[in-house]
Amino acid sequence: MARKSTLLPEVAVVESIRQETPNIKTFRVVSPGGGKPFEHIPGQCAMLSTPPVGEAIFSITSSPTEKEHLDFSIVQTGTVTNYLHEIEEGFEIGIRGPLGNGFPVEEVKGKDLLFIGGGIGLAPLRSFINYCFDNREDYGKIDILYGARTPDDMIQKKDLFELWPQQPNTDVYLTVDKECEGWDGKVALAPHYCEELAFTPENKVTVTCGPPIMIKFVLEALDRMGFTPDQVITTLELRMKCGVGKCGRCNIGEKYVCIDGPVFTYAQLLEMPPEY
Amino acid sequence: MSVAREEHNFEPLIVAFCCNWCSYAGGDLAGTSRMSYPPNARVIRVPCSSRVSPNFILRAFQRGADGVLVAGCHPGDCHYITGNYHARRRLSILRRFLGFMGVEPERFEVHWISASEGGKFAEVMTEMPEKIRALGPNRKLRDAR
Amino acid sequence: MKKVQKEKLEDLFERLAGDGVLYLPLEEDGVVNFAPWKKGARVNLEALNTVLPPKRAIFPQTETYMRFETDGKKLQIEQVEPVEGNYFLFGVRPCDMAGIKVLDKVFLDEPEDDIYSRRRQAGTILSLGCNDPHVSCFCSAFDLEPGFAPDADVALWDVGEVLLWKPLSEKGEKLTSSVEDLLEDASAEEERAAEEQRNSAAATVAAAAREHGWNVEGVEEALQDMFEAELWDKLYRRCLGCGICTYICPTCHCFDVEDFGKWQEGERFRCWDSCMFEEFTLHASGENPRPTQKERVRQRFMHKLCYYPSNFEGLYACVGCGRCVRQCPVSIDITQVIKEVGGVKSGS
Amino acid sequence: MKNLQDTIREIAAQSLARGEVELVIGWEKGDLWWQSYPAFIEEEKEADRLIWDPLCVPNLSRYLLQELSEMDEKKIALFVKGCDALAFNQLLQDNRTVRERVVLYGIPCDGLVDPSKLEREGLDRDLQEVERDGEELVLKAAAGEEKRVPAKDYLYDKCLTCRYPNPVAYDQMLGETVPVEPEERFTGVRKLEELDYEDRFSYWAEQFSRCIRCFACRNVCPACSCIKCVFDLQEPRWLGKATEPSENAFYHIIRAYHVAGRCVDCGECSRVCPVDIPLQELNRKIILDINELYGEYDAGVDPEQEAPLITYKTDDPAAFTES
Repeated sequence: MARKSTLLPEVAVVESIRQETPNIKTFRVVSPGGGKPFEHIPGQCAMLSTPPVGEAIFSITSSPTEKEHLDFSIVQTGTVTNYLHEIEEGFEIGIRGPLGNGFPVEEVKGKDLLFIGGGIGLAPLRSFINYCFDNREDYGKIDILYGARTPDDMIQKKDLFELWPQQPNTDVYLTVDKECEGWDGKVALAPHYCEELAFTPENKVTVTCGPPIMIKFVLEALDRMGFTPDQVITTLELRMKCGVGKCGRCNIGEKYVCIDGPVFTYAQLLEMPPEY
Repeated sequence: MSVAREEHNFEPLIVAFCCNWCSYAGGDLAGTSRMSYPPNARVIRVPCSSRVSPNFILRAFQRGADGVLVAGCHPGDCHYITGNYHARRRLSILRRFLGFMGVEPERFEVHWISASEGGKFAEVMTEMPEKIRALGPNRKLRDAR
Repeated sequence: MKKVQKEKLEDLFERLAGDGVLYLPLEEDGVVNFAPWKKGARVNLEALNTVLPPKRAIFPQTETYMRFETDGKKLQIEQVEPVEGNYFLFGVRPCDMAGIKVLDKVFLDEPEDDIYSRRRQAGTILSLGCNDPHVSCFCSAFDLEPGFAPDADVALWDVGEVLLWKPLSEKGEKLTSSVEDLLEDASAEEERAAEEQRNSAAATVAAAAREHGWNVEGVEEALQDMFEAELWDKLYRRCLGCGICTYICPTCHCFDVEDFGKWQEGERFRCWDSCMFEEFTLHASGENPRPTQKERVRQRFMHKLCYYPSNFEGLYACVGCGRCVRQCPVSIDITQVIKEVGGVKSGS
Repeated sequence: MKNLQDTIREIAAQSLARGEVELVIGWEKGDLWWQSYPAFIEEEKEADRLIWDPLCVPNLSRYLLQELSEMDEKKIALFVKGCDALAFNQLLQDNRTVRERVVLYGIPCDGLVDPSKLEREGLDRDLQEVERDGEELVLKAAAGEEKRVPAKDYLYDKCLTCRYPNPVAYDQMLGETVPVEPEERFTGVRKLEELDYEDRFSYWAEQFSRCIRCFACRNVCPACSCIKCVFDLQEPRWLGKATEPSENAFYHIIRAYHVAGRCVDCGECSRVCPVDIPLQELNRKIILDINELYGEYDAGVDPEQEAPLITYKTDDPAAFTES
């Protein structure tokens, strides 16, 4: 038997599907014989294949400490995601991974962590957040700031409202962009709320992911609050095909998001051309 | 839709784009009048003969059609007043163009069939497969994958 | 050194073709391209550069690597084996050989691209030195020699009635001994003739490089600070956004992956893609990090002359074959970019 | 010829200086002899970059698509040869440009030089400059040597059949009109029509097999002005990316058909094709049929005239029974 090509996916089964928001579903994926298709570190991605409509890259939203499966929270937006949103539980898809570098979970041990997520941007952060909770003694204070357009657009509500607030030495701040019925919590854009909460940069690392416009203002806010660029970590998303640094489309300058990223510090991004 | 259909018991596959207002109704009439015609055509209902883009026709050939038929209202009777007048020009040019590319004109036909012409519908559906049977299976624009 | 009489080439081709696929420059409707040799094919070893580089024998424009079948919820995936067995690339120009080395770095670097690497290993490359470079040739700018490709398996030189033949690698030695009966020993005079041609070809290109100011020294470093340079504003404006420059380039290697499906079965293939196209970086969301032709033109030159060398020890992803210089419908000329960037550097 | 080049520079400098236009699009020269390419001049002092020589082949009108939309209310001056003027009118007819915002300077064109014809005979050796002098080309070599050859032998095929060498649209004409003596343009089409269906198909299959789908023929075409092209759509995915015979045929048939009745026969598609597919013959076949069936029509000559495939007559003939 010939060696397996790096482009060839394995078959996996969509074990369960959960509707998170009107256009986001979370897919739980396992190997056909049960168990995880592969091990990963938080922040890494995988290519999901839905023949005959192709392949696309998604970040893994479950923590590596979940031993039995991989979870993906996916917005319906293109041909592959349309297909995924139409299938039922038990459908087989292709999976290829893990891809990318992942979050520096070892390097930030002992630090306080501030997670700032917006919308679907919580998906990669969640993998890291849950990893921290499962290794709680390795990390200091954990603050989670999450914003969505409306309460209906919030994903992983059980984590946000029940599980995470119960964790020791942890604060969860939730906000929505605009006033709306049934929401008596905070109404503010995430970057504004962040500044209002006046987090201090001492011994802290910030991990942020969300729509580009949110990230832009979060970075500005953090700068004003005294965070240095190497204290800020983000994760990028570009159009990708191979995921292994060959196909040539996800480069930002000399860096390839699929292998050198998707996780970069803000300090690294400042060194790169602004083409993302 | 196997590409390798045997030539000797070749049954032509025809994709027929039928205008909803005339030809499709003509087909219905042929059916309710219990006229019989061979089952070679797969009918696709379209709002008007002018709705049939060359993309549709080529796609049909790519995916295994041996012939493509467009059937619409008689000129002057278009439900949208002028649709088939436009189709007449466009499809005439396309038919000649396909011929220029080497596709036998018999493989692409256009007929005007009104809602009352069940007989004509059955006739076209009988004659076209025969002409194509004589030509044999089409491989010319077919996707061989 | 060995030689083969030109009148015996037909026999040699027949022998090679019996032992694998023999790709060599064939002329069809006036267009010369590498294609599999058949008896009676019109071989053209005079043409300097084929329209498409020989890379397509190793990295074909379209290549199926997977088949799938679906049945209800079930999915079956199967690898399509990439190697068709032995092949020979005959008459590869030194610039194109260097282009293959540029591809090697990308595809053989970890994680190795299995499809490419197996194809690459299955081939034996016979390069043909250039005697009479074109005015658009600028290989010498990249320290390449028009008359000699050190990375080939066999080097050939056309010296009139004969092709001189020199094995350069183990594969080349093996091939040489398998066609020993068609080869003769070259005379000292013929070797001298080849040497002279090599030198004169090198001198021609070097002189052109001097005249036009094609000096790539420091271009990589200079470009690192030129992401926002005015140069790109000027250059992109006439760009038509077609893919000629990238598809005819011996070093371009970007690809796309697509499915082709019929009913319950289909295949997945990869195929060349071009950074000149809007869709290249277009996200499903509609967002595009390279929204206009300016960013795309910049990407092409930056990749070849800055990003690639940064990732691969200073090796430029341009080999000076001149194809894009000749074929661009609106004369967007990489040598002008090199000149201008070099000029910017020395001026600053 | 020099005179015309001087006039071009003068006019460009003047209209920029007077503020009549903000941008002038003409041609400029590269390092190598055949490189005459589009130039975008925005300052008076840059006007001397403009040139005119028998290699100024790129059609400039198409650039209005990008330049007009980006520049808002600004005005643009454009130098137009015969084919460029037809292209301009076609853009106008397709509502893709605005007449009031464009100043056209007409250049009567006596044909442009096909570099590959010179190369084929080795006339490109040490060549530095090509000039037109009446019926001759003056080939100037590096060492100051000059060679004179009959111009007609080295012009683009498309120029030999050109029926509108004098611009049909202009605000000011530069230079004397040239005589119109086109060779028959449908010879190629008629020759192919002599083949039977099998041979026609093999002919085109062979031509299309070389296609690398670079889209140059589409991107250079003044009639291909859609904002989002059908070939680029992800959904529905009409054209797959594989260079399969059937996908290539689909591409070329649809490309030619989409410009039916709008193709100005400028031949740029054939010129830019890197693998020399005779694309212009496809368009000409359609032109020939339109002329035969629905009356003589030359796209781009009169932007007010209705294009043949967006109109009809109630008694139009059809081609549905021909075989």
